This record gives sequence, C-alpha cells and structure tokens, in this order.
Amino acid sequence: TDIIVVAHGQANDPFWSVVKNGVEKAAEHTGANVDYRSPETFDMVAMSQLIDAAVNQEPDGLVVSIPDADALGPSIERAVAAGIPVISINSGSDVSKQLGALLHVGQDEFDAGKAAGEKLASMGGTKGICVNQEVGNVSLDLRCEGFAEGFGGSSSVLPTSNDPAEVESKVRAALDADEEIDTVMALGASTAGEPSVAAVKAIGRDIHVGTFDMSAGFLQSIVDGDAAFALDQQQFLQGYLAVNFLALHAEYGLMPGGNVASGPNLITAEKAAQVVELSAQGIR
Amino acid sequence: MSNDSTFHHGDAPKTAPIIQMNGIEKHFGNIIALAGVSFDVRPGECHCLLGDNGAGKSTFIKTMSGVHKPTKGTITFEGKPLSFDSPRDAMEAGIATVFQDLAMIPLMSVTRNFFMGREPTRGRGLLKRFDTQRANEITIEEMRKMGINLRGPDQAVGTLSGGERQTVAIARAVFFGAKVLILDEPTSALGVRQTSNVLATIDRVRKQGIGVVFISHNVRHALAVGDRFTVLNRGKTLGTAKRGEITPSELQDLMAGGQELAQLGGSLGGTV
Amino acid sequence: MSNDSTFHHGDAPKTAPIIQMNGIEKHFGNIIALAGVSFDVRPGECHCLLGDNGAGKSTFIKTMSGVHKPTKGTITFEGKPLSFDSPRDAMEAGIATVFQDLAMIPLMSVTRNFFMGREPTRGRGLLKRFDTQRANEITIEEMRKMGINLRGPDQAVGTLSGGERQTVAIARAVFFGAKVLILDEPTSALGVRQTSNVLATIDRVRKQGIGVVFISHNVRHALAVGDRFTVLNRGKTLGTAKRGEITPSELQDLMAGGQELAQLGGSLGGTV
Amino acid sequence: MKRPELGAIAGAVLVTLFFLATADSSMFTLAGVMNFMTPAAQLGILAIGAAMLMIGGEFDLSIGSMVAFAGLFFGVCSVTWGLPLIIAIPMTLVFAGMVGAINGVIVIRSGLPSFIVTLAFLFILRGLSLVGLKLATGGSTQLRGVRDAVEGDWLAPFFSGDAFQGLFASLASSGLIDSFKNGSPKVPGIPVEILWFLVIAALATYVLLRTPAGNWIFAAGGDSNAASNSGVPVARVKISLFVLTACCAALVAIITVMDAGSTDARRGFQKEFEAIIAAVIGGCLLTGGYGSAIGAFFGAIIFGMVVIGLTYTNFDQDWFQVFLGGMLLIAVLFNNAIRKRVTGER
Amino acid sequence: MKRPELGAIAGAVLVTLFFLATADSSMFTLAGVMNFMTPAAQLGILAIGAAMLMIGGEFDLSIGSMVAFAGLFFGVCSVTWGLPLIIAIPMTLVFAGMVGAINGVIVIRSGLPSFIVTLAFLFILRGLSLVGLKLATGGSTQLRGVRDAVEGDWLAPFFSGDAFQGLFASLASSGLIDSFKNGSPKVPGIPVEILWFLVIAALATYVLLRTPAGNWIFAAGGDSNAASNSGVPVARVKISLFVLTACCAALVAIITVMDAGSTDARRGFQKEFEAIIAAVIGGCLLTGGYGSAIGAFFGAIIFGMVVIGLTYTNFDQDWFQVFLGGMLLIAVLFNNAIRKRVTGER
Ligand SMILES: Nc1ncnc2c1ncn2[C@@H]1O[C@H](COP(=O)(O)OP(=O)(O)OP(=O)(O)O)[C@@H](O)[C@H]1O
Ligand SMILES: Nc1ncnc2c1ncn2[C@@H]1O[C@H](COP(=O)(O)OP(=O)(O)OP(=O)(O)O)[C@@H](O)[C@H]1O
Ligand SMILES: [Mg+2]
Ligand SMILES: [Mg+2]
Repeated sequence: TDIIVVAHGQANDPFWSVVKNGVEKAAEHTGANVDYRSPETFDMVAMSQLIDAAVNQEPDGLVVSIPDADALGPSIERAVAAGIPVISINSGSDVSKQLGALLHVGQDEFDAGKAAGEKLASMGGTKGICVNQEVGNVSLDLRCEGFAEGFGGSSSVLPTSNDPAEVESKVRAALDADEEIDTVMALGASTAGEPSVAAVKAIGRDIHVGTFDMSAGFLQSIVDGDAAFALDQQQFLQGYLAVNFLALHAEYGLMPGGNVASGPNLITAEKAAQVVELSAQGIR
Repeated sequence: MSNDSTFHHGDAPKTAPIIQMNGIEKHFGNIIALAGVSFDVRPGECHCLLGDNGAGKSTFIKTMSGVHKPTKGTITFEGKPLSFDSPRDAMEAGIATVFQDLAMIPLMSVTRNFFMGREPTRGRGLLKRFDTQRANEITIEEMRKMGINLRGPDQAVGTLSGGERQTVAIARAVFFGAKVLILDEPTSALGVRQTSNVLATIDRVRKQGIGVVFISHNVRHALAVGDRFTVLNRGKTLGTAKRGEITPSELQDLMAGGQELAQLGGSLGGTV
Repeated sequence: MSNDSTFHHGDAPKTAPIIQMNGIEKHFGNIIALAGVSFDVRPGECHCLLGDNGAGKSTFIKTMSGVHKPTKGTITFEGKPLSFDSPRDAMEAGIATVFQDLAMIPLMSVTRNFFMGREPTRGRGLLKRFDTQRANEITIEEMRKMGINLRGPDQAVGTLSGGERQTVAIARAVFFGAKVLILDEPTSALGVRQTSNVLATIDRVRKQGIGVVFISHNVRHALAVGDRFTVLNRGKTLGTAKRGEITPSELQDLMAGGQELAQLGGSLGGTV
Repeated sequence: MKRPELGAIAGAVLVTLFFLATADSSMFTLAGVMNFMTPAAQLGILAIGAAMLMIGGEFDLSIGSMVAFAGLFFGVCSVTWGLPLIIAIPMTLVFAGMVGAINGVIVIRSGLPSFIVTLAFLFILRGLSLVGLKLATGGSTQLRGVRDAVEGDWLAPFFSGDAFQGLFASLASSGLIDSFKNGSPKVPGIPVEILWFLVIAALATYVLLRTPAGNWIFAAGGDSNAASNSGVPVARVKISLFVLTACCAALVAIITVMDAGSTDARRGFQKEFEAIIAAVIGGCLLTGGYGSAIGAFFGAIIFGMVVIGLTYTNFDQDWFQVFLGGMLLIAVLFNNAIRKRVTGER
Repeated sequence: MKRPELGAIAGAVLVTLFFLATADSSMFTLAGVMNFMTPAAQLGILAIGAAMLMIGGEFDLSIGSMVAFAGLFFGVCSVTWGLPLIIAIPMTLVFAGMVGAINGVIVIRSGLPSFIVTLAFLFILRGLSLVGLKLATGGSTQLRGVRDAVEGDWLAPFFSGDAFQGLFASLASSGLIDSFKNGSPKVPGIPVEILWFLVIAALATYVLLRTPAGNWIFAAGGDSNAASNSGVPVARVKISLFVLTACCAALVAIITVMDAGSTDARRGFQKEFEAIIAAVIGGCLLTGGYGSAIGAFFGAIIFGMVVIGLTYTNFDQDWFQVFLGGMLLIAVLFNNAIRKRVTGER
C-alpha cells in the first residue's frame, strides 16, 4: 500500500520532525510505503500543488494538514473525488468533515492556545508576551490568539526569528523594557522556548515560561523549575495513527468512527522527567 | 610642415558659433579639473583642443556634451543660453560625441552599440519595432567606409580589437552628428589606414557645415585638419591660435606646457 | 626621416634571443586571431610589432605574457621550452607587460595599482606588512620621471585622466621589467612630453640589456626607437626588417596592409 | 555569447531525462505535467520580470513581499470593499506599480545598490501585509472569502481556474485523456497561469530582442554610464523595469489569491530568491546586460520540475534540500558547459 | 572614496540617537548594551567574513547553512565522539574550511557566479545538517548535551560564556555596576563573542589595509581580469576568502552551540542574508573591490541594534518589519549621503 503525507511543516522543523518520525514508525509497523512531503516554507499555494502531485500518483491513502481550508480545499476535494481516502491531521478539525476527510487526528491550535493561556492565568499571570518565531504562519498565529483569549490579561506578540541568540536578546529586551511582564508563552520549544528560559534566568525575575511542543532542553528546564510547562499535543500520534488507520483501511476497510484528539497534554514538572529521553529521540 | 595640406581651406569661417562655452569651471570634490575655460565652435570648422595629460580636455568636452554639469560658467547653444541635463539632451540638440572611453557596451553586438539610444524602427503603433536588418546594413557599411571589414554585425564589441572598437564609436558619432561633432582622441588606437580615414572623414564632415571639436596629442594630426587650436593647461586656456598663425614647434611647445622634452629633438623632426 | 636618430645604436645585437615564439596560433571559438606567428626578442634590442587594427598584435603579446594559452605553437624562454600558466608565471620569469587595456583597477589608489601583485613589505614573519610609505615614495618618483606630477599617491586610478592612467601602467612595467618589457600601444593616450619620456625610457631600458617589444601605430615612434620591425597582417607575419633596411614609407605601406590610404599624401609627409 | 538561453534548454532536457528515469510514471502524464507546470508558471511570471530587471542591471528583492502585499490589497478590494474585478485588478496593478516606481526612484536618485533598497522594501512590505491583514480581518493573519467574492465575475475566468474546460471535458468523455472514476477529466483544463506565463514570456522576448526599449535595457544593464553617455534614458528605463517587476508580482498575487480563495501574511515568502535563481539558471548575468526571457522561462520550468518532481520520486523528504541543491548545481554546471561549447570560449 | 566605513559610523550614531529618544532607558544600561551586542557580534563575525569575500568580488550564500552544518559537526565531535575541544574545534574549522574551498574551487573552475554555486550549497548543507542530526540523535532534529560534554575543558572559556567575570564581580560588589539583589552583577562579564568580534574586525582591517594579501583582495574584486594580468594570484585569493568565510561561520557555530548547549537543524537560518546586509550597510559594494571590515563591524552593530532595539520601544510589534525596513533604508541613505559629502562627489 502507498500512503502519502502532505503537511505544512518542514522536515527540519523540530515539531514536524516528530510527526515524520511517527509516520515512519507506522510505515515500519504496517509495511506500507509512506512518503512525507512538505513545502519549503509555510506556503499554502505550494502545499496545494503538492497535494495535487500526490493525487496524481493515486496512493491508497492521503494524510494532510489543513491550516487554510480555502487554499487547500479544492485540492483535497479533488483527492476525494479521485476516490482516495483522506485523513486530516494537526490543524483543520473544523473543516475536515466538510472537505470529505474520513476523520481528523490532532488538536485545534486555537483551543490549545486557550488551554495554555488559562493555565498561565491560573498561575497568577497578568501580563504576557507570546514569542512567535515565524510571524505570518497561520497555525502559529492561531496559537497566539488562543493564548490571548485564554489568558485574559494583557498580552502582546513578540516577533522573532529562528536564531536562538536573537530570541534570547529580544525576550530580554522585552522583559527589561516592561517590568510588569510576568508570563512568557513560547510557540516552539527549541526555537523560542529554550532561549526564553535563558533570558528569564539571566534577568533574575520570577516569570512563568510556558511553551507549545517539547524539546529535551526545555523539559529539563521544567524539571529544574526554570519553566512552568510544555503543551504537548503528542504529534507523534498524528503521524503514526493517521498512517496506521489508512493502512488498515486499505487492507481491511476499517476506520474509527470519529475524530481522535491527540492533545492537549500539559507536561509539568511531575511528568517532564519521564519524557526527556523520548523527546531527545524525536518521539515526543 | 608644409602649408599645402589637402585639408586646409583657408581661414576659419566667420559665421556665428554654434556652441559657445564661457568661463567653465568644474570641481570634483576638492579637485579642480577646470578653472575657467572659454571655447566656441563655428559651423564648418575643425577646432582642435590640445593640452598635456590631465589638462582637463576630456572633462571640458564632457561638460559640452551633457555628461557633467559645470560648477560655474555658461553655455550658449545657437545663441540661446542652455544647460544640458543629460547626454540625451545634448544629442537631441545635435551634438554627437566620441568619448575617450568610447561609451560602448562590451557584451552587446556592434549593431546594437552603434544604434544605442537612437534605434531605427519599422512599423508603427504597438508594432513599432527595432529594424534590425536595416541597422545591420548601415553598421557594416559605415564601418567599411572607415576601413574596417567586420566579421559580422552581431559580433560582441567586447571581442573587437582596441582599434576596431574605437572605429565603431567614431562611425556612430559621424553617422548621427548633426551640428557639432566632438572627438576625444579618436585616433589614439587606430592603425595608419584607419587614421587617415578618420582625418578624411573629419574633413568631409566639416565641409558639410558641421562644427568639429578634435582632441589629439598628435601635433601632425591636429595640424592636418585643424582650423583653430586652443591649448589647455592645468584647467585653464593658454590661448587660441588660427591655422597659419602658429608653427608646429610652437604648438608642440604649448602642448607640452612649456616644459622641456626629453632628448628627442633630432629623431622626430620636431613633432612627436 | 634622418638616420642620425639619438636612439639608434647600430645593428640589433647578435646575442641569443631571450624569448622565442614559433608558429603561434590562437583561436577564439571559430575566430582565428593568430594563424602562425613567429617572433623573438634579444637582450638590448627594441623589437617593434606593427600592424593594422585587428591584425592580432594584442592577442600575440598576450600569449607571450601568459594571459592566453596558444592553441598551437611553442615558446622558448632563455633556451628552454616553456609554457606560462598565468601572467604571474610570466612575470616571475621576468616579463613585464603594459596591456592595451592597462590592467588597472579604477577603484584602487595609484600606489596600490602600481604595486599590485608585487607589494614591497616591511618586517617579517607574521608582522610582514605592505610598506605603504616606501610604495608611495616610489610611485610618486617613478611617475615624476615620466613627466606626471601626481596630486597624491592615494588618488583612485579611476579619477585619473586617460594619459595619466597609461603612464602609471608604463611606469609600473618599467619599474618591474626584468628581462623583457612588452608595451602594447603605450603612447596612444599620451601627451607630447609624456610620449617623449616614454620613448627615452625605452631607450634607457634597452641599454641596460632588457629586450623591449613595442607595439605602435605611429610609424615615427616606431622608427625612433626600433631595432627590428615585424609586421602582422590578419594573424600572419608579413616579415621582419632590420633598422635601416626599410624606409618609413615602405613600413607605412606594410602596416596599412598594402591598401591605399585616403588622400593624405601631401599633408602628413608620408607618415601618419 | 549570443544565446543565453541555450544552456537552460539543455538543462531542462537533462532534468527531464533524470525524472523520466527516477520518478513515478504519473509525473509525465497530462495531469502530472500540469501539476509541475502550475508552480513553474507562477514562479516563471516573477522570474521573467526579475530577469528583465537583472538584464537592466538591477535587482528587486521585494517581489516576494510584493506578492503578499498586492494579494492583501487585492483581497481587500474584492472582499472588504466588494469591488468588481474590472476595477479591483487594475487598481492592484497600479498600486503595485507605484510601489515599484518608488523603489526605482530611490535607487536612481540615491545611487544606492538596488539590492539594499529593495531589501528594505522586502521588510517594509512584508510588515505592512501583516498589519494590513490584521486591520482588514480584525486580528487574523489570514483573509478568506475571495473565492466567493469573485464568483460569477465575468473577468474571473481570465485570472483563475482552468481554461478550455469544455474542450478537456469532451476529450475526457471521448477517452482521449484520463478521467476519474466519476467521469470528470483528471485534468479539467489548462491552469490560466500557464497561459499567462506563455504570453508574458513571448512578450518579454519580443520587447528585449525586437524593440528599441529592449536595446536600452541591455545597454542600461551592460554599463549604465556608457549607455547614458550614448543617449539612453537610463533612469527612465530602470524605473519602468521596477514597475514592470512589481506588476508581475501583483499578477501572480491576483492569480494565486483567486485560486486559493484566501491570502495570508506569508504568501510569496522567498519567491524573490527563487525568481533570481530561475533567471540565473536561465543564463542571466548577475552583473546585468546579459540574459534572456526565454532563458528565465526554462529556468522557472527547471526549478518547478525539480521542486515538484522530487515528490514523485522515492527520496526521503529529509534529503529533499540536498537533492534540490545538487540538481541546481548540476543543472547550472551543465547549462554553462553547453553554452560555452556552443558559443565558443568567452 | 577612500573611507567606505565613514557612512556606517554616521549611521550607527543616527540609530543610537533614535533609540536614545524612543527606547526604554534600560536599552543603554550596561546590561542592555551587552544584550544587543551579543547577537550583533555573532552576526558581525559572519559579516566581516562576508565583507572580505564581497570585497574580493564573490558572495557566499551558504554561510547560514554552514552555521548549522558546522554546529552539527562540532556537536558530534564533542558529544558523540567525546573529543576534547583542542581537537574538536580545529577539526570543525578545518572541515568547514574544506567545504568553503569546494565552493571556491567550483566557482573558479566553472566561471559560474558564486551566487548560484553557493546557493546550491545553501540547500545542500542545510539538508545535510538535518540528515546528520537525525543520524546522530536517532531521530531528533536537536542535538543536546554539548554543555555537559565541554564542561571543564580548559579551552571552553575562550569560546563560551562571559569573560572577565572576576572583574565584573568586584565591580559589582564595589557598586560600580548594577547588581541583583543577591549581590551578583547584572552583567556577569563580557560575552566572549564580543571579544572575538573585536579581534576579528581588527585583524581583518589589518589584513585589508596593511598587507599584500589585502591589496590582492581589493584587486581581485575590483577587476579580476586586470588583477590576474598584473600578477595577482586571483584564484588563490578567492579560494582563500571562501575558506575564511566558512571558518567565520564555523566559529559562530562553535560559539553559539557551546552557549546554547545544543544545536538544531535551523541554526543560522537566513544569516547569509543578514551578513550581506550588514556588509552593505557598512559600505561594501556588491560589485566587489570596495569596502572595509570596520564598515561591516558597524553595519552589524546597526543591524543588531535595530533588531533588538525595537523591542525596547513602545511600537506595536506587528510593525516590527516595517520599522526594520524603514530604519535600514534611512540608515543606508544617511550613510550614503555622509560618505558622498565627506569624500567628494564620486
Ligand atoms: N571624476 C573625477 N574625480 C576626480 N578627479 C577627476 C575626475 N575626472 C577627472 N579628474 C581629474 O581632472 C583632471 C583632468 O582630467 P581630464 O580627463 O579632463 O584630462 P585630459 O586633458 O582629458 O587628459 P588626457 O589627455 O590624459 O586624456 C585630471 O587630473 C584628473 O585626475
Ligand atoms: N576574446 C576574443 N574573442 C573573439 N575574438 C577576439 C577576442 N579577442 C580578440 N579577438 C579578435 O581577434 C582579432 C585580433 O585582435 P587583437 O586585439 O589582437 O588586434 P590588434 O592587432 O591588437 O588590433 P589593435 O591595433 O586595434 O589593438 C580581432 O579581429 C578581434 O575581433
Ligand atoms: Mg582625456
Ligand atoms: Mg591591440
């Protein structure tokens, strides 16, 4: 069986590399022939073309993430029209059914952001910044919006790049410039989260740092008490389950009856130590 | 030097000058290249601009052809005060120039260089297009007249020899020269045959009533075609002489800025 | 043309040639620039290379100075067969060249251009550094010898006049010329004073036992300093003549490729 | 010397052979070809603009951001203000052209390299797109609903969807082209961007080779000083080229926004880079004065074919960039060797 | 003409004045200065390499990817193979240098523009970093544990952390610099990258202005043909510059990996761009043959100050890119005007 995964995150994105690892594990377990593909940047036009390319190869199953239903809709509908079973992962739970996907495995970015915001507000946060390492990437923007809503207090976005030194300096600058900031929400663990922790440590104030996704380094900070939590959506499952479902579907026609929520899953100090090792291997 | 030159046709014409430059100064930052130069060209004359290296000849003719704006001084063109904003303005007024650096694009073909900025067109409206065929024919023909047989009109200028390149620039200027033709050391890289062609061309053009400004370091070339001689030295005019008023060796002394020449007297018969 | 030139010192020396080129061919794609040229230079002589525009003179001396690799033919340097891989090799063997395009970097200062590739140093080991002060002094002095007084040694070459620039290239080659000095139309942009300096320099250099290759379109310049004359035409040697074996007008006819000159006879006394 | 595009054509052949050997056979079916030609065409429209500007001796690094910015402007025109396409499209083009003209005027007036000036606009336009999107949508970075807004507009078929649908449907029903199980043709038509790409390539080639303006572009890029001394209105030529490039970007924005039905702040990200790559693969010199539109045409096809083609092969996505880089390198090396061979040593 | 860096210095003053007026006062405390100087120094080390290469007439777009690749190599050396720094660091530099040399040799041999060759390596090295990381970690894109691995190595203080810690501690205890409530100084020392930055800027300036090699670099970039005709070993000079640039990238990689304790596949993303920006702000000409290391030094500081400084201001951060672009434009325009003024018309 041939299964193609088209996702909006690049293979070198720490978050998506875990999805890809899940995909590969599933390929190994099911014996299916699986390809993971993604555009070079967050580019919806290019992604729709990749879906078209996948459909042309008439695979036995197609896994897609749907950060922009308008842009990707026609291509997904074309896949469905071609009789290819489609499962959506990660983003797009709201439109998945409507576009003809069999089911959705993942977590809604906005909801996850909201959950994180609520958690940080409950820890006493009143003024927060949302460290966004890729401004304009809609799924990251949604996380920030969700955070703002859940957090309730005042919050603003701090746009940065992927460069750890720059992120650290900028977070420091933001904290220096505004003494009232007591909460930092990072949108990626290794790119934004770890440097944020370093900045907070250097400045010596009592500030809660949370992050989306996980990295071994950040988890260690949670264990050490330098950071509050990581919001895990167990993206390994998104890759693994979607492929597994489609492989089973191709072989036996099986398919679960409803969407699978892979997250959110709050990793705090109690759980962090257990997952550090798995995270270092790209499984969590 | 004999006075019976084939090119000489008596005194310079007494008509009004086409272009008249008065007290031109040009500064580059704190370098003063021109410190007040006056000069004019009349129709049908060949006015030689002479002077040592670095005297300011090229800078001066660049102000005349719209490349530099003079720091000070006035330009009168056909009786009206004028200031050229760009070489294109000067060209449209009827001034064609061969620059010392030739103003050629090495990567482009001979034809495209020849017609650069003034392409002949065919058809009209939206269909108006570069008439390549006619352009090629003209180019080949004009170059042949100067004594150069091109391999093909689409050879890139960058692959021409130094003299061939210079000939393209001269042929172009002559072809488009309407009222004034300025030649900055046009014969410097030319062979004997091409040089004699250029000198003959200057003579022919002048007879058509065009004013020619001719810059040269070769006293013999200057004397062969010049009607008047203006000598520059360190950015200033040393004076203007009419043909016949000055002997070759006087002229040569002036051009050398009055300084002694290396022990050359005997061997070159007074003119380098 | 008198034969009592100050520069003439009898027949060319009979010593063995420093460099000998045999049957050199050079093709650019399907363009044949050289079709078998043989040539040699002996110590202490000035060998003039003459020919019409596009004859292949520059291409030929470029093969001699390591810029082009000949398509065919052999080069013998001081008796040993040799092939230069780069201009640097040729330079290290003792060949200094003034190229027609001068090989100057416009954005760099006169001094930096003068010493480009052969910078004088001071100190040693890790502290070995460009001796700017000495370089400046030498530059100013060598330029002064050629009749150019520089404003300052750190003026960018791009802001020099055409002749000043050419003088820098000549002064540089003379300063570094060890065994053979090649000059490709060195006087084309020079004023009378600078020209006479260059000719005098060629003579001085030759007397020191250096072999000089001199390319010029000026018959008078060639005759003033040349010991032998080789004429190229369309990539082939037309022949070599010793000084005294050939009259100026014969030479001029040869240089023009045997073709008729425009009606110039009278005015320029036979030599353009 | 004379034919900059020769190498690019040879490179395209090489790449095609490579994929014929390694890729899934569906890549060279009609559907597969349309599939890789669509991104190639979108890139190609940008690349032809970039190539003309490069021949004219300048760069425009802001075209990627311009795609986002013009897309936003167009989206606002049609969704927020509800303008019909006959007004929205010219407005977008004029607006983009004005920004291009500003770029050009700053470059000419200041004498700064266009690289740095347009780089500033890369940031400025990208930032304005973000701000504008948030304003237009009330906080989101994605503007949706364009498809509904332009639905039924008579101009829409020229800028979105597929052309010749009737033809393809009848071809499919007569079995001449593949169709899905439900009977609709696998390829519903030729995506309009491919037609635009062809038209623009032809026009650009005509202008460059057959008009005085083309001569001026080559001259301005070859040596702007010499060109200006010869009477070429260099400033005017260069500013026009900036306008043209910006308009190409706006056209791509219009087409992709209408196709996708939405726009976001990251549209066109790094497209300036890809456009320059395509132009250079196509034989344009970075120093200006040399190149061709046909070259850029094939350059874009090579690039599009490599990017999409690799997904038809069995390479692990992790290796994608390594292969992309390697194929780029091989394509240009090959291209260069061919050109030298055919045109003689430089 | 003679002093390319003049404008950059003026630009730096202008930017400083701007932030003095608009930014929170904490930006210009000792801690604030160190804070923006750290990324500026990391960028600056790259920018000086890029500037020297640009003066020599070439580009290297692969330095950003090289940071990731060299970081991976260094990480594997010290973590996976457990080599001491005295071996790991030279190995990394040699390895990076070799990749730089490959870049250079391909550029020289093929005669292709370095832009396109190094662009291919941008992709190749970035891709190899990902593949290598996954191999080294068994599936993750992040390699950790570098800090533990180099702990206690006598060479470590030269490449990570802060220098002069003793001095700063005593300054703090005597109240000369700010300290936290617990008595430790707010600024524990000068981050080593700043010192490296200063040393490299000084060395590069010395080489460019005071050695024969410097003359060769200017000549090779000004006109490689004329330079080679004058006896400059152009190929050797250019290849050496590629090696040097790659080594600068490797140095930055070593410093940042040791500082962060980890490396990942996205390190150095788009740093090649920023390095070129800094060099151009610093007065380097894109066409080669003109520029200075001091200029690149100030260019990097300007860029670092703008990027970090805007965070200290009250502007809505959505406008970040707009301000970044605008300030870049103003800085270079100002810089250009000053240079023209001081050195006379060009
Ligand atoms: N752009 C410039 N910037 C600075 N100085 C300049 C510039 N252009 C010319 N100069 C200086 O002005 C002086 C006159 O130069 P110009 O080129 O006019 O001399 P010229 O008479 O044409 O000499 P030649 O016979 O050698 O061509 C020279 O000393 C030169 O150094
Ligand atoms: N790189 C090249 N590619 C193609 N053709 C070339 C190249 N270089 C020179 N040629 C051709 O070779 C011929 C000889 O050129 P060369 O420069 O040697 O002439 P020359 O004798 O020096 O002439 P001049 O006196 O005008 O300088 C010319 O016709 C020229 O077009
Ligand atoms: Mg001059
Ligand atoms: Mg020549």
